[in-house]
Amino acid sequence: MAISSVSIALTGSGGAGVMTAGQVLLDAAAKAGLYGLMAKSLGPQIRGGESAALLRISNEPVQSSDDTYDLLMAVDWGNIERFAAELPLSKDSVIICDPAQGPVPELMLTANPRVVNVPLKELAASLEGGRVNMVGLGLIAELIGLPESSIVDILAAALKKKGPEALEASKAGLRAGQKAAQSITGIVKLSPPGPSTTERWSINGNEATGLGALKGGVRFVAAYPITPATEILEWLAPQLPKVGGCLIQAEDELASINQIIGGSFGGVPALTATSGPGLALMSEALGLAVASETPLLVCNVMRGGPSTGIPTKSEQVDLNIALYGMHGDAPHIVTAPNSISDCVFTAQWSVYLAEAMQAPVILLSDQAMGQSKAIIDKPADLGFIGERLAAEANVENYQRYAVTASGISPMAVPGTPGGMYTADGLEHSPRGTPSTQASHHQEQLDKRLRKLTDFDYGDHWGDIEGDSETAIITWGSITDPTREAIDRLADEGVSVKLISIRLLAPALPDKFSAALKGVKRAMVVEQNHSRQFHTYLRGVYDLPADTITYHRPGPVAIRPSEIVEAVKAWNKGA
Amino acid sequence: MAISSVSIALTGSGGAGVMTAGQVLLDAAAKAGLYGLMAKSLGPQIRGGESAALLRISNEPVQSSDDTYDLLMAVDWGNIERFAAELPLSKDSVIICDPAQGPVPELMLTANPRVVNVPLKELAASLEGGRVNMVGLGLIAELIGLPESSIVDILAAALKKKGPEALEASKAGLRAGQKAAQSITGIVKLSPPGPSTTERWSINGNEATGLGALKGGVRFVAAYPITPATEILEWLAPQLPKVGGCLIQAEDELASINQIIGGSFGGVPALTATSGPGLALMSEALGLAVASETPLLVCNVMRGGPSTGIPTKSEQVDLNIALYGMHGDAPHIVTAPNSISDCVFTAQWSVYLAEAMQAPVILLSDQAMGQSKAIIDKPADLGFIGERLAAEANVENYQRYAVTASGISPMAVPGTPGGMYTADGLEHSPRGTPSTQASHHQEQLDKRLRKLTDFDYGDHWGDIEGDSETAIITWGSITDPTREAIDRLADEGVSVKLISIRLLAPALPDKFSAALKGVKRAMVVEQNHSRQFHTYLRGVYDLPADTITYHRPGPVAIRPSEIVEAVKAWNKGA
Amino acid sequence: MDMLTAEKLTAQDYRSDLKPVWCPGCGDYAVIAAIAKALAELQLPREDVAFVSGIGCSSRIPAYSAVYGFHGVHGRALPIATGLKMARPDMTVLVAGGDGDGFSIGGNHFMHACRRNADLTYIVMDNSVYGMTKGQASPTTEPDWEGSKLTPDGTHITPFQPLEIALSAGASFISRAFSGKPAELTRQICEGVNHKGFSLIHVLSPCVTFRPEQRAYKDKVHEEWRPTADRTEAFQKLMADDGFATGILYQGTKPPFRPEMGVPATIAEIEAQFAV
Amino acid sequence: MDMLTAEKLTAQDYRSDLKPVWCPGCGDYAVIAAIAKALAELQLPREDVAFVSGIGCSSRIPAYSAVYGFHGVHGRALPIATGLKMARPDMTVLVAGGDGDGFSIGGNHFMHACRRNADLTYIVMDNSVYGMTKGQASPTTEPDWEGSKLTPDGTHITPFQPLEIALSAGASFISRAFSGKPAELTRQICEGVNHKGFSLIHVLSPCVTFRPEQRAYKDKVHEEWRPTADRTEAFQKLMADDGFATGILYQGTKPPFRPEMGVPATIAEIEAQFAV
Ligand SMILES: Cc1ncc(C[n+]2csc(CCOP(=O)(O)OP(=O)(O)O)c2C)c(N)n1
Ligand SMILES: Cc1ncc(C[n+]2csc(CCOP(=O)(O)OP(=O)(O)O)c2C)c(N)n1
Ligand code: SF4
Ligand code: SF4
Ligand SMILES: [Mg+2]
Ligand SMILES: [Mg+2]
Repeated sequence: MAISSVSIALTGSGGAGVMTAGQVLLDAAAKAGLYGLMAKSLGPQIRGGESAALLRISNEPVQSSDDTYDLLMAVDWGNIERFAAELPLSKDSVIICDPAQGPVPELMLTANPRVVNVPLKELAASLEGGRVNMVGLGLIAELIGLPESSIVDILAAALKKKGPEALEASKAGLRAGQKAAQSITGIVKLSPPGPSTTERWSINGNEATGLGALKGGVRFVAAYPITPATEILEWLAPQLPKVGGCLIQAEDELASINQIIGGSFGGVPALTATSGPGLALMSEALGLAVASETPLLVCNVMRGGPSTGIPTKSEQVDLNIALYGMHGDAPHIVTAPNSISDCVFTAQWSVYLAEAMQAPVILLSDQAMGQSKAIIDKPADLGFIGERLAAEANVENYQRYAVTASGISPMAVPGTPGGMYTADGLEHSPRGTPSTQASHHQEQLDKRLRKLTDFDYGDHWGDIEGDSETAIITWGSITDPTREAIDRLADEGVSVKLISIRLLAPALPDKFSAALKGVKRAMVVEQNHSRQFHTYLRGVYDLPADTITYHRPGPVAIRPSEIVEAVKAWNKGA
Repeated sequence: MAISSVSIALTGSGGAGVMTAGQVLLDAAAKAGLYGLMAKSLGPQIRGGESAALLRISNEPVQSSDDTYDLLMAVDWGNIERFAAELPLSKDSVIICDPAQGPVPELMLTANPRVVNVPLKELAASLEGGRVNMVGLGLIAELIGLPESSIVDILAAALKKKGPEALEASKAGLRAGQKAAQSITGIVKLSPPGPSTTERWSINGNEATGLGALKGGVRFVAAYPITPATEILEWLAPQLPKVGGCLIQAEDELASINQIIGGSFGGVPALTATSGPGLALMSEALGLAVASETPLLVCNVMRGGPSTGIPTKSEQVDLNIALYGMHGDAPHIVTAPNSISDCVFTAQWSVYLAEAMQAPVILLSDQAMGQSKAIIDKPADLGFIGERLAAEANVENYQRYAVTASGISPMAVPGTPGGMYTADGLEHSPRGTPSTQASHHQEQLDKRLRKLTDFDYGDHWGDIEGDSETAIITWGSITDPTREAIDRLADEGVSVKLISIRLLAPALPDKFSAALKGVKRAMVVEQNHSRQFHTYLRGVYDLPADTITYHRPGPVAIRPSEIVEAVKAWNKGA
Repeated sequence: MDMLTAEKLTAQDYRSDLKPVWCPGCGDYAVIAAIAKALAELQLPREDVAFVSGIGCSSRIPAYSAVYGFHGVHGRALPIATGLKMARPDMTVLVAGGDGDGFSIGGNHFMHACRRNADLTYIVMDNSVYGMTKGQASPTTEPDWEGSKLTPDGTHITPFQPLEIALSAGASFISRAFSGKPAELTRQICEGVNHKGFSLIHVLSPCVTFRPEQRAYKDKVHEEWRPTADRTEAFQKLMADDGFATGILYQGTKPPFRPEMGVPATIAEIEAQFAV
Repeated sequence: MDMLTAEKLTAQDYRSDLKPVWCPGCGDYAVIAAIAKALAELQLPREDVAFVSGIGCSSRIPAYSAVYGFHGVHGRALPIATGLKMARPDMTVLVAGGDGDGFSIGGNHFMHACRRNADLTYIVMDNSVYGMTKGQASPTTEPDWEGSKLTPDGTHITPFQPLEIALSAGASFISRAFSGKPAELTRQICEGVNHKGFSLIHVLSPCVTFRPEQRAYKDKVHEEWRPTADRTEAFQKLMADDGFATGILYQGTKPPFRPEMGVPATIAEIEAQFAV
């Protein structure tokens, strides 16, 4: 069933502190026993640029952003034209803004929302050390019915170092906001939280990916910073030394990917994180990992492309390069988490897959997932730990690339007596000796493919939910809005099956056919311009003859209602 | 109709001079008015390694290597196991070898060829300055009926600098070989050449590609050497200064691709040449060329992969990366010549396409085409010259990325007054200003795709030959063996239509449907392990329901008979 | 067009109307101002100048000028500029970027551009940090700087010495300036553009957001260097350098790199080599 | 295993049974011999040594040894070796390759490896040419060498100075040897391996196929350098260098790069940070 929730957008120029306010709001909601999600809309400026904290809070788990914002609080209107499209409103929306910032821009009024003027700046200025964002926070909290105590708790923790005056000033701001809220009526209040049964986490997708990798056994990381992947690295850097690992910052992505090849050759599960431009630079070395059969995990957090594109915004656009970006016949593994919570599992599983199959795994996350923070139930741990088939010491006639039935050959970890071999990116004999011989090439190509296609992936290939003749096939961050769309359609009596593919490559036609069982028609949903996912599916699988797609590029998030509408239009034969 | 020809393999270790002998044989055949083709099988060694010159000579144009060799002359048997698979023989084949080199290896005898022992080394040693390869050359020429005079002409030209003694020594060797040939009977002789109507060229695929690019207007080249692409560069380096251009050797492929972006931004049609590993390193900058709309041509000469793979051998394995190797939605152009002769046209046309659409073109050639030399009729010149839509001076409010109906926007060449703009790989407004705005992103994505899909490619999308309900769909260097296979099938009354796609991307469904007109079933032929072409076709086009593939990896060339057999097996329903 | 008008171009004429994305107080504002001033001093027609950069806060600079520009990808400004200059020797080519762009990911091109000595002027805005990606250590960051979450205990790595490397690699003009002293910076840019060959202008340009302590650069810099053409002397100066000496360190005379021109031929003449 | 046997390992024990692809007479034969000899001198257990390389004739070398090896891609030997050493500090890591691999495509990693000063021993077989791709100019090629079809009139580019760059970048051990003097080469390899930090051993190793004139190196080299820990002194020696001085130029004392270890924690303890 579709959930009831409140959605709030806080916007303002960089210095205005809307991100801080949003974060406090989310944390306070968590404190109050609620669930929530906070996405970020960021501009290119480092400081002083336009930005928006995009929240949704509910007493039930929040899967996705909602269609429109119930409340939009604009601390100012700076550069609003640049991201207005990311702030959908309806006639039921309420804009809260400061008349001192000038009239509400026309393009915010197209949906005919209610406008409420509050002199935010003036209120803040009237207080000692008063800050606009605190006034706004108090106002919002009061409007949606978030208890003051939970906010004060969060602020107290955050401002501990700054001393009691800072907290008092913030409290005064909050109260001024609360007071201002009194005159505003007709705003949906949050339903009170249900009883909490499980431990709740507050985590963003990038942290979740880092955690999953750590749990899977990653102990060596080399990387070069890039938006929006850097937080994975920033989270891992201080954690790794606690578990005997380390992170090094490389001079570039060519170095970082080759460094993790070296670390992994040394027997230590290894990772790098990057985004499109960095992944492109890693293509050659990824091929080396395939040929030399070196396990590794590359977490690619997608952003708008092509080229430098739109670094701070989200799109599912690196599927092509992740699947096909290497020269030669280079079978490898591509995975994609389909929720923030699933980032933990998918990253952990990916380490397991890399190690088990001695192959590179590219995990595709994106800005929308990576930089959004969610209040979630603590994710279950399925216990996947990366472990590779190690060669024993002093095996006679050890062959690193022995042609085995499974395609997986025992790998001697340096230090193993008698296991000495040379890993090679040249085609090679089973022993590893470079070879141009047709039979060696054929058997190594077969083996490198077979080890991936014959592996037992268990039930984790994808999430298949519901049953219907109509299916939506999707992947990654668009899964959650799709789930919500399907829930809403169910409320209206329209049943749709969800197939969200977690293991994008290798292609496993049996799994796909099984997922399609009973399905007569399908809609492929993805967020990019060129239907990368749909084209891929067509290439490697048999889709129902009646298959359509719903896709468009970023940076505007695909909302549940769009998918609902697309399904309805399809049903009507539009 | 299938042609009549003689196929000869000359093998021996590096120093034995088989490549020289092969080259002389080919040149002499040309001199005698014949057509011919010489492929090379090379080992990894720089000197002293195993190698083979693989010739086919005929009085009609030679499209492809034949199924087996009529004659195999082994100067020695060094490392024959490494490339025996590349030397198919039949029971009608004749092995000529020197008993001093030991018995004929078992694996050369499986087809039961006739073995003729000739004491090549002894014969050479008996002559002053005698060389084994000259003895062998004389022997072969005599056996196949190539006039001595044409060989002497070629040798005279080649040995000019070395003085008359060298020529005399060679002649003595030739004569010793001719004499030795007298005792060998039952070898097919060449039919005499028909009357020559057109100018004949002796050219390899890499030279042809370089020439085509030069004719298309390329005047700036930056590159980093790599096997098997280097000859394109080596050919271009001394030619460019003659037409006011230049070539620079870069520090790596990241530099070379960005250097040609710079040169092309400057208004000069630009090219680089590389192979798989280098192409992988160029991925990021290719995306920049897409986003900044900078025309350029990358000639990628494929070799065995993945990773360093088999640098000296051929495979059609970089299709995936050429089509899909960039991050983001990055529409671009991929072309492929389908014969040595067509390298001239396709390279020239590719420069034209790049310039006309302000987009990067990746041209896919391969080792088999690039390093093979052919005697061909002088290719026709269709007159495609690269020219871009230039912005005029002092246009008011000049918008570099103006959204036009064709998707092509006038480009100001630096130096044009009033045309100053900043090219950008960030998403941008029509003016070029970086933008994160959804509408700008959508309209630029649309435009960059539209300019490619709406372009008028004329008749050059592919070569469509014959008419039948059965079609073979192929591309690149496998086209010529396919042509010969189809000719042979026709001789047996089986008609097959050929669809050889020259413009691999963008996908043009109308062209494809038109090509498929009347076709009920199709076979996709390609030389790689993972059916890259077939998967691509499935993804972007509607193939007949009855479509099968014939594919396998290198390094062994796909021979006409394999395709013939595959078609027959298919016809039998096997 | 510019050439025909009698009026002199002002610094403002070399600026575009775009508002920089930079933080208030960023050192880079002074750099674009100095570049515009230098171009005005040199009175180069705007259409004959191209300005190439990579990615970073500093690399945004071309769009803030009114000459031809190319905002490329991270670390590849020098190859783009090199290609442009080789293909279009008539253009004046400026290149700019940050310490991360130029010395980390772009380090190889930097070295080889110095060696090649094409006639480019390369302005590096060095703030010893990755500004754009929010504050990681760059090659020139002090080994004990603990301000980055990626290297919370400092990098423990010897800082990169841009001028030493440039000198070793063969750059023919090497100078250092401080964005807070715009007149000297302007002068160096003029000299660099006038110099025939590869010019490195190393600009200390504070990042007020992630390295606020760099505001103190103004008290640390000292004008010191006068140009020498003697590499040994230049090395000696660098051995004594505290990182804050400014001026032109070295100006050599080796000729700029230019590909050779050939004896003209037509395509038909070139094709003749293939006839049998 | 090796440790337990009483018998000493001989140089031969460090060699594999593969026949090199090298041309007869190639300088690299002496280099693999010297490496095997040095390892025997050091009596390092074979399984505790790893040998990493890129692509080129010279880069084929790991497979000719009997230790663990990684034959990577062109130009990336140092990153692979660095990653291995960081993840496995217990291993002795050798790195080798050619002048093209190390100074052209791999130049950035070379510079940053010198800076980082991880405990690696890097042996560059410099023949001033790309052997494997059949004779193009490399960064160390003389500007007037006309032997390559890609640069038929010579490169006109200042040769790359590996030792100067290494010194500028911060390498803590720098030496030069000649493959034709294997005893000195062996000694330098031993010293380099024993040195704690990044060691560059620059080996003049003739390419008899594309640079046959390099056979004359044997008449040009002169043993000259004794190690100093003074960078200025080392620079002075380089200023006077004719490219053929051999010996250990510089040996500094800066500690090798090692990532910090942390206070141990369990995953559960780490996860606790996310609980609300
Ligand atoms: C291939 C690639 N890797 C990483 C990035 C992310 N990135 C953008 S700018 C930058 C560093 C900028 O530092 P610097 O060059 O010093 O410029 P500043 O912002 O300090 O002026 C990085 C790592 C990128 N855009 N592309
Ligand atoms: C990315 C990439 N670019 C180019 C090549 C081709 N290539 C192989 S080895 C080599 C140069 C080798 O020169 P060097 O390192 O000096 O080794 P040498 O053969 O002289 O010992 C080149 C350019 C490649 N393998 N990979
Ligand atoms: S982050 Fe630093 S370098 Fe970037 S604009 Fe702000 S002050 Fe300047
Ligand atoms: S080409 Fe030169 S470097 Fe390569 S193996 Fe032969 S002699 Fe040695
Ligand atoms: Mg910086
Ligand atoms: Mg070399």
